[in-house]
Amino acid sequence: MRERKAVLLAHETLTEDTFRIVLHAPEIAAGVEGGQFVHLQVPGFSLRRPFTVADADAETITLIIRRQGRGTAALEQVKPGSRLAFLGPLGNGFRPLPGQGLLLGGGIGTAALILLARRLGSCTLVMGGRSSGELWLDQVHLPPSVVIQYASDDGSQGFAGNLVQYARKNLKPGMWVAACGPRRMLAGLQELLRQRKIPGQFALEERMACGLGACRGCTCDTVKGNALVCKDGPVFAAEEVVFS
Amino acid sequence: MRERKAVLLAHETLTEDTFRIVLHAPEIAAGVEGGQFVHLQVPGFSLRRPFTVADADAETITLIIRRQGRGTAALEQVKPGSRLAFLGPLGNGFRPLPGQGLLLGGGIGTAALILLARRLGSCTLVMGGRSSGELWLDQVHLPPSVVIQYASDDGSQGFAGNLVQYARKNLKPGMWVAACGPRRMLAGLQELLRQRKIPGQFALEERMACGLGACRGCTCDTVKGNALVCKDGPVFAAEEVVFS
Amino acid sequence: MSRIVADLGFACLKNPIMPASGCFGWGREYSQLFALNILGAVVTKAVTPEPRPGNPGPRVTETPGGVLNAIGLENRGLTAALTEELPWLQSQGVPILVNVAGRTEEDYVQVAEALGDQNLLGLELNLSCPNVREGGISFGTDAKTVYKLVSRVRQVCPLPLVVKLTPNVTDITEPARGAEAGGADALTVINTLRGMAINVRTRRPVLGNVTGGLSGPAIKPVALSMVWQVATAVSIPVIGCGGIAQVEDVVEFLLAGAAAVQVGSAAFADPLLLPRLVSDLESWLEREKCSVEELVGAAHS
Amino acid sequence: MSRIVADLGFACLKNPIMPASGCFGWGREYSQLFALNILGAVVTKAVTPEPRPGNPGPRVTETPGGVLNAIGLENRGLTAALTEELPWLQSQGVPILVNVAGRTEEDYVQVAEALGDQNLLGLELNLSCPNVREGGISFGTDAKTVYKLVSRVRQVCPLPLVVKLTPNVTDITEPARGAEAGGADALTVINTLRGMAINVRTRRPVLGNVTGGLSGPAIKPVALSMVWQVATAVSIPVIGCGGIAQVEDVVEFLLAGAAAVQVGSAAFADPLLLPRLVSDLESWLEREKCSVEELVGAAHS
Ligand SMILES: Cc1cc2nc3c(=O)[nH]c(=O)nc-3n(C[C@H](O)[C@H](O)[C@H](O)COP(=O)(O)OP(=O)(O)OC[C@H]3O[C@@H](n4cnc5c(N)ncnc54)[C@H](O)[C@@H]3O)c2cc1C
Ligand SMILES: Cc1cc2nc3c(=O)[nH]c(=O)nc-3n(C[C@H](O)[C@H](O)[C@H](O)COP(=O)(O)OP(=O)(O)OC[C@H]3O[C@@H](n4cnc5c(N)ncnc54)[C@H](O)[C@@H]3O)c2cc1C
Ligand SMILES: Cc1cc2nc3c(=O)[nH]c(=O)nc-3n(C[C@H](O)[C@H](O)[C@H](O)COP(=O)(O)O)c2cc1C
Ligand SMILES: Cc1cc2nc3c(=O)[nH]c(=O)nc-3n(C[C@H](O)[C@H](O)[C@H](O)COP(=O)(O)O)c2cc1C
Ligand code: FES
Ligand code: FES
Repeated sequence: MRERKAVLLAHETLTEDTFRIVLHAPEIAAGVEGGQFVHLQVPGFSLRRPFTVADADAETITLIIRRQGRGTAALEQVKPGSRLAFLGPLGNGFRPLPGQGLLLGGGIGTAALILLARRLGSCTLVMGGRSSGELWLDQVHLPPSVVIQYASDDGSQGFAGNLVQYARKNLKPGMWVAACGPRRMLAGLQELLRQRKIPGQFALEERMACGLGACRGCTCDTVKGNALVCKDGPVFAAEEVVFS
Repeated sequence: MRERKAVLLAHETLTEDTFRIVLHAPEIAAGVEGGQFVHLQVPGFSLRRPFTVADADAETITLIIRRQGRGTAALEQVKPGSRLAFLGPLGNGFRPLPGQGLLLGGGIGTAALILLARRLGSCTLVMGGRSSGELWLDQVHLPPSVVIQYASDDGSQGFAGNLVQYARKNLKPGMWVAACGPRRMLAGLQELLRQRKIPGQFALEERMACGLGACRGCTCDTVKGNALVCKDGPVFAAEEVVFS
Repeated sequence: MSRIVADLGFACLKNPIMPASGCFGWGREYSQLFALNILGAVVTKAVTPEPRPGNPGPRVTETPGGVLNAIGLENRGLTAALTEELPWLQSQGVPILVNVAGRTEEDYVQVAEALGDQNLLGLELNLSCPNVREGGISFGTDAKTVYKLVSRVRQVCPLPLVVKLTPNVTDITEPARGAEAGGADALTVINTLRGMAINVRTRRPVLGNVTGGLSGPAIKPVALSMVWQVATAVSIPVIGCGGIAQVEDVVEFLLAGAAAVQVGSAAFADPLLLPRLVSDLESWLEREKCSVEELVGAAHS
Repeated sequence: MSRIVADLGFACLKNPIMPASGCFGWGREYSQLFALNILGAVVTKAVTPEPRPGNPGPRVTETPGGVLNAIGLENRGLTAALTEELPWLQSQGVPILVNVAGRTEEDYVQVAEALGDQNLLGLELNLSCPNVREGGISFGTDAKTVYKLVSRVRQVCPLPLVVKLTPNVTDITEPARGAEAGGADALTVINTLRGMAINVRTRRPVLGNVTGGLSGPAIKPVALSMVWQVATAVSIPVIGCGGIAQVEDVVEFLLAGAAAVQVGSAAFADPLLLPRLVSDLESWLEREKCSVEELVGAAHS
């Protein structure tokens, strides 16, 4: 983990509200784990913004960003060639478990699973969303050994239903689950995994100030009490998280 | 006076700390008077910045700006093609008097006199500064009928001495004076004009909030009491201003 | 009723947007940029009994996200207000709140009495002024002083009274309750926070008056929390003020419990901000299919 | 003596730059980015007698030029501080101020007594916490309460005592004088301003705790004016805090009368800000050919 400045190499639109930026960051690109994040400075803002390292090759890291408020909107305007400061890689990534991995990404949460999928080599990666217009995973190049599937609430692409329904149908004994998405989805998955006695890991989100573990801004509730999303997470064992 | 948005057409460096920007503002370019100003929005700042319209042709206005603090530094970074919002033209310009005009500009104050010189056609325009490196008036194209002179404290260009000393030496009966510059210079000139019974007009500067006359942020002291630099000025009869 | 109407209890305004006192003069200058009657109301510069020259310059400067001012209530006094400013503004067809200030209780009483028979939306009593009788502490810091002042003004003036509170207090609900008990019809929350800036080059305070009042987006969270607190503490309407710069800010104040809002400093950066807020709020309400009335205080439930 | 040395009266620091409590944990995380001993001192997260879980989330959000937080003094309690955090920090060769908080006077006394024989620069008593005995009003708002608390702590603890004041008061010089009379060796001015934000989408307060503390550049003018006032009111040193983000801000606080400064929120935007401020201040003093000592309070003359 270090403070760095990286040149923004490329900027691409994925959907109406989602874009991808590629940063030149050779010092971290090779070592970063799926689920780890960077704390990115958006010029002019008081707080940095946390983003999963969605993908990486030898020299670059890719962030996939959904426009949410002012910070992400400002980031969308940053031109290739600009330098952005960030701290990273931060936090603990996914720890692959034995067995076939089922990776479940709710919307932008899918960004947290791409690098894991690439590193696992063989697994199933499912992206869920309300309808096909929101699903951008086809624009990410992954090896054929990664099975890509979709789930949409309105049935316009892939499985018709949400990811909890998808998992209820497709989860098999011997699998393990990695998931990132809205809290409601994760809470539903947690219940399902508990019933089926299947291990899982969830990547959580919380508002952050320091991103390092110093300010206690990003606590979440776990069975062991408060934990810090930035330092103890963002990836937690599924059964540890307390959704309230 | 209206709120407008103008495209920045050109951006040129004049000296180490002074630059010139040209804005496309055909609605005001023909009518603006020497000494009037615009209140320019610098994106990201809480207050606008007042700048004299230094020059104008049929379609454009030119601002000559000295880097002073953060606002002017940010302005220096604005790229041609960008649009800047401003309110203008604001305030009262110089009112030419009978006789030969002697226009005395202390440093960046010279910007307030260029358009006046152009409109007068025939006059003497003197720029004063500490040394030749600060004098940029040679980079402004004026008709040959405008006599350009320089004064420098260190004698490195033109008259050796400040503008009050210059005026003491060169002021002749029948002339009138238009001046803009540091308060100390204007106070000295005021005393000289009083002694010689020569009429003059001074363009003043004050920090502004509204730029319109609504907030009373920019008052200056005159023999008639408080006056607003933005609305009653920025040009005042020399004998009216109270320097304390 | 239209979505955007604002109910102040003693009056309904066509919309909840008005300028904050002191940032808009008497509206003359801004009337060159837009018709004043598109606003919910106009709030004037402070009026004191006699003309006041105000503070020495510099009087304004900029801070991160904010503006510092120390105008010192410069104004031309009650007579000029009555004979020169008000008649013009009354011809513009917009409800008027006249902001009243003073250094003694009598000052407020005198101005309020003189304005009592004017056709106005009401008076806004600015209780952030230094109280000469109480050693320069402002009127608005003590519940009893506020109560006494408001009830005295109430006796001499039949107009609706809006009391504007200073945020420079330990517990703003105390003067708020004092004002309500004294007979205020509404409260404006807040005036500026005390602040200062120093010029590191000259090593002297930037403002001629040393300290000044901080306003602008920087103070929005403070203003919002005070509106939230006051709205819970009193049952008269609250007018929110402090740092509003965009339509979302207006909505935040309504949700916190403000019945209407005032916009000051942010209009310096954009002189067309007030009319834009009116139309942005219209679109926002349209899009969200709701009304100002439904939003007021909704974040409390 | 080096230009950049800061004199706190009870101790001299190699420079006047320290982190603000709660923004720096116990330094462990930032020690991965720079050596802690380049700082004038380190100020720890608040310690309360027992562990505290803190407030429900969200706990932090952003405002124009500022940060709002409602951490709720989450900490692992006195025992963990003494056995796990302090020994590590004491090995880093940097002077330490331990920030102490509580809900009753006894809480402060207990923590101060337990830390009394530690090798520390001193304790920083955070008097912005809600006082359960006084209905949740913070300790720092009343001069007498401050006096009483500080004198009791003074009796049980031989360490230098720095008292950190809340800005949410009508007149900050009153608790400042109370702290001085009670035996404080220095004052930290200021803690956060009460503020809030509302999410216009959910129509609910953003923070789980509804209100929070506002910090960052937005509050700098307020902090500066309070340092200016307090420096005139007391004769013990003042540590300035609130919105510092660049070397010019440090100089402003010194000129206003601060003997040293603390930097909190701005280090979130730039985690290397603290070491940069040390070197920027060194260059600034070099260029201006002056010392911290000469700057302290110079704007008053
Ligand atoms: C570990 C982690 C990884 C993340 N990875 C991604 C990613 O790969 N792609 C992506 O698009 N988003 C990701 N997010 C969410 C992303 O950080 C927020 O969408 C972003 O900070 C919103 O900023 P804004 O200024 O646009 O929104 P605003 O709502 O204007 O932000 C206001 C404040 O709230 C914070 N905030 C708002 N929403 C969130 C959120 N969901 N999580 C954390 N902070 C929030 C902001 O950082 C800011 O401090 C991640 C969050 C975390 C904690
Ligand atoms: C009527 C008028 C005409 C002017 N014309 C010119 C011009 O043609 N060219 C030029 O270079 N400058 C001119 N100035 C001065 C110019 O406005 C300031 O240099 C500029 O505002 C400084 O902004 P800043 O952010 O760089 O400085 P900062 O010092 O960071 O600004 C802080 C605040 O102080 C104000 N301020 C600082 N210095 C001045 C000043 N001298 N006058 C007014 N406000 C000030 C700023 O506007 C801002 O609100 C004029 C000023 C006035 C009043
Ligand atoms: C230049 C200026 C002058 C002001 N004059 C007055 C005044 O005369 N009376 C008053 O009650 N408030 C006055 N105020 C305070 C504003 O009305 C308002 O309460 C404050 O600025 C906060 O709102 P804002 O953040 O939208 O500016 C003044 C503010 C500014 C910036
Ligand atoms: C996340 C966060 C946590 C804080 N925790 C504490 C604390 O435990 N004790 C304390 O005295 N102040 C605490 N503060 C206040 C800061 O120490 C400081 O007084 C305030 O943030 C103003 O400084 P700044 O503007 O530089 O951040 C905290 C501030 C923040 C932002
Ligand atoms: S963001 Fe500071 S502890 Fe996690
Ligand atoms: S700047 Fe507002 S009156 Fe002149």
